[in-house]
Amino acid sequence: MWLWFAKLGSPKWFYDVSDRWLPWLAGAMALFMIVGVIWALLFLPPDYQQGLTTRILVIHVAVAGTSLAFFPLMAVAGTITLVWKMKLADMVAKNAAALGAWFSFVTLATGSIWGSVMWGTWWEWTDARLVSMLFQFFLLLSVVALRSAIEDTDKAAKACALLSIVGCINVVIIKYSVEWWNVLHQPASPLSMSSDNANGPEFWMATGVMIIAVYLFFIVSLILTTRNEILQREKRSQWVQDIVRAA
Amino acid sequence: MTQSIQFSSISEFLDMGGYAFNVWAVYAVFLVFIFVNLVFPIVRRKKILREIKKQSVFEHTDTDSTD
Amino acid sequence: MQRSEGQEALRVDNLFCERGERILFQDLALVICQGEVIQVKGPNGSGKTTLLRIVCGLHDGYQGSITWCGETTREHPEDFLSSLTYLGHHVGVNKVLTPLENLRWSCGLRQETDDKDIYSALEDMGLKGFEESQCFTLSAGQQQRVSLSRLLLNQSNLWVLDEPFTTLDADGVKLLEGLLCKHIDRGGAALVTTHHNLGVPGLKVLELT
Amino acid sequence: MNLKQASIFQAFVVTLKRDLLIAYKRKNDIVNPFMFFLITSSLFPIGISPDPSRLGEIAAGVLWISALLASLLAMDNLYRADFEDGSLEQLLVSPHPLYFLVLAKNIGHWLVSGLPVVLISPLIAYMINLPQESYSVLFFTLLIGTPILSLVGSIGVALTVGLGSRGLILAMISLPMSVPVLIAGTLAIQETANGAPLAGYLAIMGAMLLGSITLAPLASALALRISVN
Repeated sequence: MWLWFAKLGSPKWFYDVSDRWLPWLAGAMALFMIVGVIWALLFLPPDYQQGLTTRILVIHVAVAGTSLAFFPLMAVAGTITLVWKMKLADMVAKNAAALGAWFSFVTLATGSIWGSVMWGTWWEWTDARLVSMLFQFFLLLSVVALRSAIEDTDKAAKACALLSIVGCINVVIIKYSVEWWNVLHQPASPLSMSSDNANGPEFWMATGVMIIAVYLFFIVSLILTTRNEILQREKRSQWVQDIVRAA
Repeated sequence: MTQSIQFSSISEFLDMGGYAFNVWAVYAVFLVFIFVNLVFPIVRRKKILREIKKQSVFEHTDTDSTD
Repeated sequence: MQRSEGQEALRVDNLFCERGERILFQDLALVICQGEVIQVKGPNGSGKTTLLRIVCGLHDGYQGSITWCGETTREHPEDFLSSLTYLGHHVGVNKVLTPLENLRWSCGLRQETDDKDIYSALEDMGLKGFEESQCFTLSAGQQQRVSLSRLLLNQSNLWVLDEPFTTLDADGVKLLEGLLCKHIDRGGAALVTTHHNLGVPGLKVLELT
Repeated sequence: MNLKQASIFQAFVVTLKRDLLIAYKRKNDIVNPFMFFLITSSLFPIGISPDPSRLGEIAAGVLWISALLASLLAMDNLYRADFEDGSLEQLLVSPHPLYFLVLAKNIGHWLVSGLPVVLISPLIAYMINLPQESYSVLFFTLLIGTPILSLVGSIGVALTVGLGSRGLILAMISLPMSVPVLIAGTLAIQETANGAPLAGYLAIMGAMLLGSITLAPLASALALRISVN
């Protein structure tokens, strides 16, 4: 019987390891975040075309870049859930879906705030990246919705794992087809976000720091929620009881 | 490459070259986003620990009474 | 559980299954030999249906091994499934189709099925005259009989029956018991859940708690 | 009785026949999506404008979105009755690879709910003033596109078949997934009207169809196993 638990990609191991790593990760995150934000807000020189709105792009690009990681992550976790029936993978995937929806939403929000300056409109269908991000947002929400609709944890895990794999393939196809659609509809906007490369090296260095900060934030947040999930699902086990008693 | 503060006064900094609303809105959204996704899990953890504690106390009193 | 003279057909070892946070089975072992009927008994929620579904491969949230004629059913399901007839809680009879059309499909999935055989099977099950009426006009017991006709048509080695007696009348019960007797005479094996006292020779009982 | 095992092909045919027979007996399965398509697309002129030139501009999109919604509406019937009466279990314990049986069900479903929509589409196209030269493009893209919608939608239906409140979740899963088909279909109509050759678009949609025939039933089969668990 203990073999059965040991086979499940031991949540206890993850809990212990994350316990040791969490302070370091959180510290690094705070450091990069503060450096990145101060650099972006105070030191970044104005762009010749976009003025000080590059300060928006630093955040937007960092969040958008990270939000592309979610479906691949969930697809890998889903494959592990379906093939090796590892419970830990599903605990990560469950929280990744909700966090991914947050990331997509913030990407859309910051993108449209930036657009309100550069395009003079809050929403622009001719920007392929925003449109495919919108559909990624919908698909992530559908994974969250499916999870909450199925009561049985095991069944929900498998169903969401499959949907994540299908969704991941779909997001890629949607991305390419939206770009294709976009090219043929002749973008009217003078400035798409793909002209980012017009930005100078300072911009990319500040953005690089911010991307690392946001990735660290993503990892820390995911670890925190996964640890909660572990506590809840393993509450009968002795080691969780010990933690509870010590707390 | 020289790095220097791009603003000479606080009010200029707050104004963000005329894009005050947009720039500060993005940073506000970002801040809320980070805050929610870090603080909520920590608060939830406390709640979960409390709940598990309550449950296990119940179970222990159960077994005590049957002993 | 004792081994009987018959050759071992289905073997379940070390079965472990949990539902929610409750452990349903632990170290459950079960051997069914040719020419043997095993009745699974137990209170509601003891996992009778789950056990049957696990055996048939409809439920895969378990640990342990299930072998059919020496091959594990997880890795080699084809042989096992072609010698299995499973009749679940739900009869698997479409309401708008007639018994004839239903059986043409569910038996046609497994073997080439002749209409003549279906007619005679339905007659044996006491459904003569109902072959061509839509199933929603039939009573629950009659639908159950349509479902049971598959046992006659499929000629499977292993029958897995989940509460087959619930909707049957006294006649139907006798009929099914007769079928089970004939089945074990031919060397077939069966796994049945029911609260009814089965009148079958050499019956073995597995109690779940 | 001497029994001969059914081949995969025979099992496929028996399943297809059964589903067509059920649809024929229930009539609703055929009529409903068809009527839905008719009604939805005739609401657009009322909601937007009766002006023929404005209608002509949006006709391709209107037809495609109506077809897409009709297909979504029809999807719910695909596995639900079988799930409720236990036929799905019989399907799962059959000795054949589930892929082919699911494919048979999907084809049957498309023949019943997708094909009528494709066949009636030229009539609606006339009513909402689709440019004359686009008729054949519309017809062929719908003919290739609606089976993709059925195949991909089937995954979502299979995942949600046992759920109480599945309507909205099904829409949330299937609609974003139909975006690529929608793009290909409407682009084909618009671009061929501007003089682009049709062959390229048909090739792309054909590739999508082949891709979904090979992959989607696999996912649906797995989803059904999960739902029945």
